[in-house]
Amino acid sequence: VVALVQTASGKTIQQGVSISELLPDDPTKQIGTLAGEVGTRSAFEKVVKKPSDISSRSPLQDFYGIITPSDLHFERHHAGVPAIDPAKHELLIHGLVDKPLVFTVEDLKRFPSVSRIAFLECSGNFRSGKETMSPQDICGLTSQSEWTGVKLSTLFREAGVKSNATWFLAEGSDAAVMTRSIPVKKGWDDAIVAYAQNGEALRPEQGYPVRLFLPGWEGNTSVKWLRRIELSDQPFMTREETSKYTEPIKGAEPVRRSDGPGKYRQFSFDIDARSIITFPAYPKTVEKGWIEIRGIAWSGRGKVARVEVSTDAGKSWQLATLQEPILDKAHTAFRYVWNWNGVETEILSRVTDETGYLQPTLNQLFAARGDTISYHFNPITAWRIKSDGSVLFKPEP
Amino acid sequence: VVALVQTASGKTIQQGVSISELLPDDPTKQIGTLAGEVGTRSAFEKVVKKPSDISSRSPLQDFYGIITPSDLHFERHHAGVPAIDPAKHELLIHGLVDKPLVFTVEDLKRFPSVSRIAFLECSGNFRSGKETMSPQDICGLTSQSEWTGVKLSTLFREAGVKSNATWFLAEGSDAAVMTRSIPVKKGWDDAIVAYAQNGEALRPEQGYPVRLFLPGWEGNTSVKWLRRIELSDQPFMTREETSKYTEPIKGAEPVRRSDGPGKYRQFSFDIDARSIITFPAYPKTVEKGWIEIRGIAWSGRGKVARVEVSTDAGKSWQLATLQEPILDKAHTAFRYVWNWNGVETEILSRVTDETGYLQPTLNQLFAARGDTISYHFNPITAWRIKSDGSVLFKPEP
Amino acid sequence: PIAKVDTLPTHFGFGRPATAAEIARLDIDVRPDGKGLPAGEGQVLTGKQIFAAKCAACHGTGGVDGPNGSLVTTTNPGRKRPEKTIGNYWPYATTVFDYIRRAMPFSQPGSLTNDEVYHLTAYLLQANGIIDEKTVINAQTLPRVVMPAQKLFVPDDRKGGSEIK
Amino acid sequence: PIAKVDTLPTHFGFGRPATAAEIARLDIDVRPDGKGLPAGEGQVLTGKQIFAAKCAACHGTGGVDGPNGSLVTTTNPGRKRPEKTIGNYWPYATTVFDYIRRAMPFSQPGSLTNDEVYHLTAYLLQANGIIDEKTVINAQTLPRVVMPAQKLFVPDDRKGGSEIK
Ligand code: HEC
Ligand code: HEC
Ligand SMILES: [Ca+2]
Ligand SMILES: [Ca+2]
Ligand SMILES: [Ca+2]
Ligand SMILES: [Ca+2]
Ligand SMILES: [Ca+2]
Ligand SMILES: [Ca+2]
Ligand SMILES: [Co+2]
Ligand SMILES: [Co+2]
Repeated sequence: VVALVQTASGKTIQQGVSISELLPDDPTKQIGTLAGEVGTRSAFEKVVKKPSDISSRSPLQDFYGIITPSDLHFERHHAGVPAIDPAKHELLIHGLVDKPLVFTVEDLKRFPSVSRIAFLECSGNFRSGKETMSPQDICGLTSQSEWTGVKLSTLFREAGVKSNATWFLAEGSDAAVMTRSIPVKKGWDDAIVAYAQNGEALRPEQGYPVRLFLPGWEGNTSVKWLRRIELSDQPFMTREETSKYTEPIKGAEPVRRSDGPGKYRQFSFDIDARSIITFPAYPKTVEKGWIEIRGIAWSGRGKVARVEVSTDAGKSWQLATLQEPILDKAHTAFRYVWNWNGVETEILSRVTDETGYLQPTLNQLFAARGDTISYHFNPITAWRIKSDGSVLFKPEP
Repeated sequence: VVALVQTASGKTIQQGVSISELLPDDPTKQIGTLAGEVGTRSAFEKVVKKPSDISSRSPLQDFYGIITPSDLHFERHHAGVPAIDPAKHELLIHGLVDKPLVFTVEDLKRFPSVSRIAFLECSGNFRSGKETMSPQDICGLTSQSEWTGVKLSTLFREAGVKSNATWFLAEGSDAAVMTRSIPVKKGWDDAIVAYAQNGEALRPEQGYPVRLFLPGWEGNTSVKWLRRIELSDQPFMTREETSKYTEPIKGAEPVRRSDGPGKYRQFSFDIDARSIITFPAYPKTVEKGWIEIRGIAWSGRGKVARVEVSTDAGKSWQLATLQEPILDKAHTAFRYVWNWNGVETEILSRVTDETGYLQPTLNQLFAARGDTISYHFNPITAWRIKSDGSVLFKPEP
Repeated sequence: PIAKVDTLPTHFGFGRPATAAEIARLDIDVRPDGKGLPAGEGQVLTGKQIFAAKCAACHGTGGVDGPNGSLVTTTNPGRKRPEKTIGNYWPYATTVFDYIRRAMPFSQPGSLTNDEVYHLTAYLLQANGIIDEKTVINAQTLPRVVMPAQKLFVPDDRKGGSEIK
Repeated sequence: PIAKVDTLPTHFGFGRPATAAEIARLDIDVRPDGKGLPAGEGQVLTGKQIFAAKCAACHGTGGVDGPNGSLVTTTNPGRKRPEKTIGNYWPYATTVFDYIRRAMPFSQPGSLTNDEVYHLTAYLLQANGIIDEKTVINAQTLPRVVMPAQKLFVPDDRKGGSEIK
């Protein structure tokens, strides 16, 4: 029985039966499960992503530290997760290069490798609208892994990228044949052709067997199931970078205003800095007394410089403690120990990144971009702590 | 079919059938699996631990970067993995304290938290004897996670540890009721009562719901399934710190030598620095030409200062590149790009840690401790690259 | 002796040269200047028929109000904001060809012939009031179609620092 | 205003006071000075019988050469090194009581009464030639038993740096 409830099939079989009932009353009196080939997750842990057909959101409120368990990394895809045999998968690099080349996955692993812990966030990562939203609901389209792969610059050198190449197309091997145009500079800077995540091969949902990984850039550009890179002297203006993943800037709505200031921003690669308090947060509750306010903060433009927390609805701000390591373009954990007197209040966090960018309020974003919540929306989010200890999201008015 | 082969049950059902046969010839022509609650591992990835009943070894040669996937973290236990209902689990702290206290798991999570990425290694982590051993076989009893929990010092303050307390007993809730005596100083320094690992709750094999984590110390001291901490003015001399986890120092064997220099070392907490090349390594093979030699290095006494690689059987040494972040008491990835001319040779790595400790040769260890391979054995290990590209471990003569 | 001896070469020699044939098989993208457009051509009326058969179930009759979104611009006073469609939000006509060929119909991606894609492109441009019924769409004409939305798009000029943009 | 306001308190007030009864229930350890030893006592001959019934299957007749290792020292010229046992490798006699009570028999841990553990401890000490058949083992006598291996153990003196120890 003990062995059973710790396995995946055991979980299924026992559905509806209280797991607790099956356990020995005293675990010190009964030999446990012997060592195995693959570890398990406790049957008492019910942490899951919230899926729609096209995406699933990471349960930020249930996480600890900065690494996202690979099977709880958010998903976003435009035609499902393809099933790919790594022995058959190849990456073609061509276009403005001296020597077009084809790499097998094994070829890619032979090159010098690089690893970095960095976040990946969908630029559509903000939702609002009702009080009963958790961090997962509000901005669960961000996750963090240690990514390992070959630097794209290494492949650029191998193929001999020509000096007139200014953009490249990255194309996926999914049924959307996902494509994005990327400035060549990013390829020389820090782009990775990744084949591993958190110590093991990429998960299928994250691009197995090979994906592009562009640190700090909107998630969609880190094309998964990467099959082709074409060097070009201009962007390709794919559907994803025109009809999708573009956002209004001040006064743009309604669309098709023939004159006036309405514009849409394109190629908004950098992820603006964001922070969110993940505890206390809906649906958890708190008690009067000492509370460690916890959250994560990150920026696509570098390191987190500072996180501030307010426990009085934004009237005053205190510096939060940042948990080392504070890495470049990485989720950084913050915390602030607070003695709650039991009176209703609002708690908020705001991050400042290395460039001096301070996470804006929702109204500042509306003022700068018009009143549509669209891509790259990173407002300060507030949690109302009610006197009964319940915690509610405070959506914009 | 596509969805099926990506699930655990699918893997089981398809056993014996070539997964590749079930896949679409062109993944771009068929919608993939929709987003889900919990991600999957590709059915093409067969990475597993090597288990005996009492331990299982991490497949170091299959890992990338520095994070060990939680379900591939090595296991070592003395009476199996207990199944524990976290709602019923409590931690008692008593003995030389002002106020003996009992904490539920929820209580522990309310305290200020701390996270750190650090290795955990069994002090029995070295085996030798034949050429056909992989890194997993030789030293797979080490793994690395991001651990999150409450500092033990916080609990010490909460209970009011008395000034005459010099040791504490940590006791597990497994069927071995595992116990170790730990100097109180380690509790004040950096001990963590951990409840999370790599972003989620501890895995059952790693101590769910609560374990002690002592950064840099031999794994057995990081008592899992922690149920009790007793403060004392002397060590308890449990079986694990007397009959087990003690090792001969020079001239000790045979035991019961009534006089002479034979002694056994007790309370050997610190993990001596070690490195191992994980690629190329048995059972992989290589081709003539450029090879990235990869490995991990770590020390229980601080950061890795330097790793050197030799490609000429130890005649000369070159500095390897260390992958950031280089963290305190943490596996650190190193690499060295080498152009192999196809002639048989031996490759080796050796680490120097912050204290200036240089990883010894096996003969240096034998000279210092007598000729028994025992706990805390961290010799430089060599791989023979044969001219046909096969790679063999070179065990001691 | 301890020294860093090997340095990274420019070429490792891994991978194999790509043949023209295998590049051609994968190189399906189309740029705004028309690079990548295949031979063939499309007629509005043929496109209309194909659309009714293969697309309307998801994108609505005439490309309006389907379960997977409108492709054709309409003025609907009931909506707070007009739906974003090819007519009012797509800056380049070549993207219509590229996207349909690679990704549509959603349930049978990659199943259309180049001519079918040309026909559908012609039809969708006409339905959005961008070309007339008689315009033939091919590798020469498509890149010359100027889209109403093109002037609406500006490149990102955020640079970090204190400004909110 | 931006300032670090709250500082960590010494006491957070989480957890509940432990009662003497619940401490007693869990506090099963035994120290070298005998702290933790319960009431009761053990005889060598009774221990020998219990051992034959509950332990010998795993540890061998007389505690020698069982599938889970010997507990009793023998001189076996066939082995390169003598097996480590209670007689030659255990520095404290209290550990025998503590360990058997908490962890043995392996398949029924925690099933022995305190008296049974005293009997087994007495037997194993006698079988290893440390006490004679008549010595009664209890909370007073056990801590006074001096183990042959005690003088062999030294604390760790490694300190990092260049020395290999
Ligand atoms: C089974 C449903 C389905 C069918 C049939 C279908 N589509 Fe689609 N279409 C979709 C979905 C779903 C999307 C959105 C995909 C995404 O966002 O990644 C879409 C998106 C589009 C878009 C992009 C819209 C935008 O504003 O970005 C175009 C253009 C399009 N389809 C054209 C077609 C054409 C032409 C056909 C027929 C040949 C067709 N579709 C058939 C479901 C369908
Ligand atoms: C079903 C098998 C089994 C039975 C029955 C059993 N043991 Fe054990 N015993 C073991 C195993 C396995 C170990 C090693 C456990 C470990 O290393 O964690 C062990 C270890 C020990 C040790 C420590 C040996 C050392 O050198 O460290 C002692 C002492 C011991 N047993 C005493 C007993 C006594 C007394 C009994 C009967 C009351 C008993 N055992 C019954 C399997 C058994
Ligand atoms: Ca029960
Ligand atoms: Ca097939
Ligand atoms: Ca092209
Ligand atoms: Ca649309
Ligand atoms: Ca005690
Ligand atoms: Ca023994
Ligand atoms: Co070149
Ligand atoms: Co106090």
